Amino acid sequence: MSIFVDDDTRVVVQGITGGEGKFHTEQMLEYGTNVVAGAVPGKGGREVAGVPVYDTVTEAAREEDADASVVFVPPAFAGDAVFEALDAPLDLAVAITEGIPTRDMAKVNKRLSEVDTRLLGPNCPGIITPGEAKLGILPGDVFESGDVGLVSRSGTLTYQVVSNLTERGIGQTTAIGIGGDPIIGTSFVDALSAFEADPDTDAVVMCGEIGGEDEEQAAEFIAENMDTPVAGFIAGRTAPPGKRMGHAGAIVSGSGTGTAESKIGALDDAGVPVGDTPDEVADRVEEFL
Amino acid sequence: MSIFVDDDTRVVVQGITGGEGKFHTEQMLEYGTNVVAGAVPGKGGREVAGVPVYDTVTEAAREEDADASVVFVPPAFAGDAVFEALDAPLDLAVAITEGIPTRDMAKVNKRLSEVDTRLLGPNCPGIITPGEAKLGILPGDVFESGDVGLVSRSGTLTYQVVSNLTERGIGQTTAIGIGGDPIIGTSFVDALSAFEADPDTDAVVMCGEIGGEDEEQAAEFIAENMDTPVAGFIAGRTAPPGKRMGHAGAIVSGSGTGTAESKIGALDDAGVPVGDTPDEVADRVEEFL
Amino acid sequence: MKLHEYQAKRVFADAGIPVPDSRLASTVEEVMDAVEEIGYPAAIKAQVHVGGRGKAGGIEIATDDGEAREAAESILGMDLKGYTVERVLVETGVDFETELYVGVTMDRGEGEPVAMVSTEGGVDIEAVAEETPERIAREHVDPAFGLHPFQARKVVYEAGIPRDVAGDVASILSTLYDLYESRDAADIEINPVMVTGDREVVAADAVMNVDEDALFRQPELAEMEEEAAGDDLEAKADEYGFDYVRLSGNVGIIGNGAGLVMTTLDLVDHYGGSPANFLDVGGGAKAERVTHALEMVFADENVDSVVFNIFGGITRGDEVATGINEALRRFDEIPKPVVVRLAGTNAEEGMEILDEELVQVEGTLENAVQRAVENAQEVAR
Amino acid sequence: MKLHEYQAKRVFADAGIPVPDSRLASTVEEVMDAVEEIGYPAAIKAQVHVGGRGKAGGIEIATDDGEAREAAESILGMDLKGYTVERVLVETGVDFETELYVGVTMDRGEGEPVAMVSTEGGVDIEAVAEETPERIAREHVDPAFGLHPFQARKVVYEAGIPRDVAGDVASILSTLYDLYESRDAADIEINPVMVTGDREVVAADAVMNVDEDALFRQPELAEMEEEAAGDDLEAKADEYGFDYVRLSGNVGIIGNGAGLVMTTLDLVDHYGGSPANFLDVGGGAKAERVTHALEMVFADENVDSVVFNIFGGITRGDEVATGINEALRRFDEIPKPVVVRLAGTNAEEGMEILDEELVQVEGTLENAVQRAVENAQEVAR
Repeated sequence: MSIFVDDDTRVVVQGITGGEGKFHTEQMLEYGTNVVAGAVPGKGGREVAGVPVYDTVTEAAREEDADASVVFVPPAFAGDAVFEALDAPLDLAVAITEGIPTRDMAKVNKRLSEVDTRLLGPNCPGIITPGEAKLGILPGDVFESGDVGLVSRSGTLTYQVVSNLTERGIGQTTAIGIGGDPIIGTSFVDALSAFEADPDTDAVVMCGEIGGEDEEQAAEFIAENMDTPVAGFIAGRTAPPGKRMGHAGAIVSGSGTGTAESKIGALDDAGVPVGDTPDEVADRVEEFL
Repeated sequence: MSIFVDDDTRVVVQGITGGEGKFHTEQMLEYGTNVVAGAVPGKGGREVAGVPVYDTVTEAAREEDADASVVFVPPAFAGDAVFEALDAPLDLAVAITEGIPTRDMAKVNKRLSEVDTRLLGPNCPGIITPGEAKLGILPGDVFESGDVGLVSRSGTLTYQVVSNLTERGIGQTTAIGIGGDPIIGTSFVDALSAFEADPDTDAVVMCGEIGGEDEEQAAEFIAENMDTPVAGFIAGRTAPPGKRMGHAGAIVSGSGTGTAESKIGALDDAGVPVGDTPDEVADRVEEFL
Repeated sequence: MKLHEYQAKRVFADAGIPVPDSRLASTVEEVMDAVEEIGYPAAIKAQVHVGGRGKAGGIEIATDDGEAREAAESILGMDLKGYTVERVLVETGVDFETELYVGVTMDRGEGEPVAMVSTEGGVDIEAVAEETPERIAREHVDPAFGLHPFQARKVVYEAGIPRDVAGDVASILSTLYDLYESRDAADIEINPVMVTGDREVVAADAVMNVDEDALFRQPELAEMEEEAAGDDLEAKADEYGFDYVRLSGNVGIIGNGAGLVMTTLDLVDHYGGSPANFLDVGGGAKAERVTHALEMVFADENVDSVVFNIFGGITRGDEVATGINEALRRFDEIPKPVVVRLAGTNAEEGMEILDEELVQVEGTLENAVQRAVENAQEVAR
Repeated sequence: MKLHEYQAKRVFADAGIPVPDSRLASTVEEVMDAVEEIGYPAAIKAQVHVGGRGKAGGIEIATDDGEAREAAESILGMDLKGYTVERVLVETGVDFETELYVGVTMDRGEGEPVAMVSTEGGVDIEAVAEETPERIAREHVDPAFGLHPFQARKVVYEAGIPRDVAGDVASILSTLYDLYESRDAADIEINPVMVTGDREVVAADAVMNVDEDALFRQPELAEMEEEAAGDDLEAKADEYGFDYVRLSGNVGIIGNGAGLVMTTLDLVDHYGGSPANFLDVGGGAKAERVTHALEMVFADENVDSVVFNIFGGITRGDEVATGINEALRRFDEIPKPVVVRLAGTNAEEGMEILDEELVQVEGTLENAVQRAVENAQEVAR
């Protein structure tokens, strides 16, 4: 089993006619993802990689019975594109776009509280259920079907940790990049709670990083609600306060919140072993299984 | 018993230092209403008619344990005053103010869907549970405690119909003016549903008027959900199409919706006798009891 | 408050909506100057607040000077459904291929604005709404967020607007919504949006009604308000701040509160009379307002009898009674018989104050109306 | 993007927030002209992007010409925490009774903006937040509705702002929120708002950070952006569009993706080395970007060794390898040893392309980092 996506997921690609949209649509199709439509205003009636394009997500969802979307729309228009996915309504929207203005995401966030659609991202690599479906830009051949769930704020770090797992023959139920922005849809807690409910997920890896308090909240959630064992990794131990480490969310504030120490401490307290290196995380997971 | 207000209701008056606010606070107190505070920005620390004034509704609610408000704030600021009541949060806000811009009320309406506060009005005379509490500008001595619920879009028409009842010795559980504006908080259906649930209300009078489709919806609700008998009255039978009859909501549109005929027909179909005159309404109610 | 076409077009153009080149003219010579500047074909359009101007002869297309002068002479000064045409808009005639409809109004059932788009432009949109509602695509707008760009596109595509102009029409709709919101419109529409041969879109008409309750924060639009033309009594009512509607009967009606006044009208009808007007003096009416109201109703020459029906909540019976006495004492002879019925706050004090030499006092609504109807029948006889 | 005080004050003043009279000056003579116009007392304030200007000697109050000249001479050209002061703001000294704090920022935990007011103005507000958080009143804002007027009043009264200035402070807060929203601020604050003896309120300082991701729709603010002063390499990174942070160690680090680069830094530390920088070349990095990244890291004279860590998703290993080869072939001699580790999309192709005469290739992250640390230790030895 898996969480959020599987081989029944019917995907519409928002921004399918752009360079990235087209490239990754091909990649997703090649992986076996059920990409059923594209949506680009004014481009209805075309085809991209054999996939029919519609002018609106509503039409794409109606005509092709889509229930999820991947958003490759440029940042200035991506907030609107997410609103469109919520309105269609789809069950899941995965926003790959990096650099969406915070004001736009604050409004999206407000709307999310009013609808049932799940948002992943923005500024995330997407989600993959190995062997079934990938929605996003993750390199499919790193992943392997198996029993471990993974959730991460970072894209390439996800690939790194997964490759450490896969090299040992530890496959994944589903791997999720939740994104590195300050305002995101699905949180660690949301993903952990879904993994806990998934009978096929026997262990979970959670890759956090400096900034914010999501890891601390996740630690609390794990301690109180999870039976499935969790191993952790926290990036940014050496980051100095006040400097933004790439991700808009990855910043240790001057007042000392958001540090790696605080997060590692919280996870320790929750009984979550935290690896010093990605390979050590794989060691911990191996011990669980 | 009664609906929405009784002698336990603790009332804050928003705009208590204005002419109308002060006059009707005195009237409400005289009627026995539990007016516990006033709220006017910058006027905190004063007293009006022996009632302490606070700068914000939040403070008034916290300090005096208020759970309802009556809004006498001028139209330009009344939308904001209602938002303040919803935020406090109070259980009930009664907006007397006439002439609130529709744009402001559309936003209030949106917020109402997100909170638990009940709004009555705007542009309404208020609500009275005879002998217990009145919130608003209704003339208390017209009303008499008894077994009949009344809900009306109009102020003075309410007094008229109630006086026809009272003269025959038919008292009221609660009488409610829901207001004559196109966008209002509590609808006919909301009030009817509360009367239906009130074991002490043995019959209900519903006074509608031309414009909109609230009476038609109420008729449907009565037919499907009510055991308590309802008598109706519809004002505006002689109103020509396209002319606004005072209330912003009282207009028969050119395309023929909102007519008295449509409303009376719907009520007839629902088994609700509609009086030709206020006194005939009292006749019908008398037959119920 | 309804804007004239030329006023609404100015508002639309300032917001970036394409409109035809045009000039406002109030004399035949001004029309001729205007056509010289803008060329032919030119549309000459009466600027009055009535529907169906075209059918009533208020819009002409001129293709040369002769036709322009003839149109100007026929339209300027004409009587259009009771309104005298004092100004025309002289506008470049648009050579169009199709006509679309775009509008925003309040859906009061939902308490939300609704954006509407249709390919059935250029015709009576209310008739389309009645007969083929599926030809109008609708999109409700959450007033806290406003119209999202995707919603503008969605409703445009769902209306079946051709793809090559869909973006431009969506952009017009977005601007229209922004105006609806920022300028406190009650409704706002363009019917038709014309699509030209080279696929340009142009707002060929412009309708904008402004929420009267919001004029205090729309000073530029408030300035566009004119004294209500047409009915002098309705203009007078505006001045006094009364809700007033003139009707065709002979029983003058004054009351407080819209519902009660409507009911009084209905009762006049019920007892065999015919209402001459709706006049709501409003809540808390003081003596002066009552005087003004009586003067207005007396000034209506159709009125044969008056019924004055006050149920006091805010309004106090004693003040009303004083106002009635004051107003009536100004007349050497009371021009029309007045029946007064007071109830509610201070009604008894009011009844005592009322001068029965001037008015007939009744204790119930039904009696008061019946007596006023009888009075009217007697006078008319 | 952080605005200078003088820029933020211009934005605030245009929006109607009261600010002291002021002049910008970049020479001593301009300062003397300014004080002649605005009079004494005058504040002379360094315009540089560093916190704690006052304590560091970047703000002086002058009460006469002698003091003004002395202050101008000492501040203009001074080095303030690594930044040279090129401009000062010369401003009317405000005679205040109390100092307040007003600000708006994003509460990322809630995903909502939060408005903050405190009577503890004029001091380090982060210290107040840490030590006496109850002294800062907070009000979350629903971003769909914006800050309601009642919310501005509520947070002002809850902060304990005296009633006689509460309305003015609430009005400043409302304006500040409107700017936060309409100008895409990341945070915006006035610390202090000064309250004068005659109960006027004045914005004595002004802080405004703009969301970099929204600069495309804030052209006026984007124009205020300067080349980042201070660190030349950070300026260069801005130019190239890299996420770059300079640190104090000697192992240069290049990678793709913030989390992976941070992890590489952490591993350098873990294996006993010390990172010289954070450099994220971003997703989809092409050969040219890779070249620029290598040039940048080589240009840092602290760097003794480089580790290049790419895990391809969008980014393809063959392109990275080509970029590395191209960049390194420009040097007669490779200035610092480079360890490369490629994984993910087209990693094997990349490994084959890589010229092992130029770089050391490693198959795992751990090995790559360990080797780079060893290289650095050798060079440093």
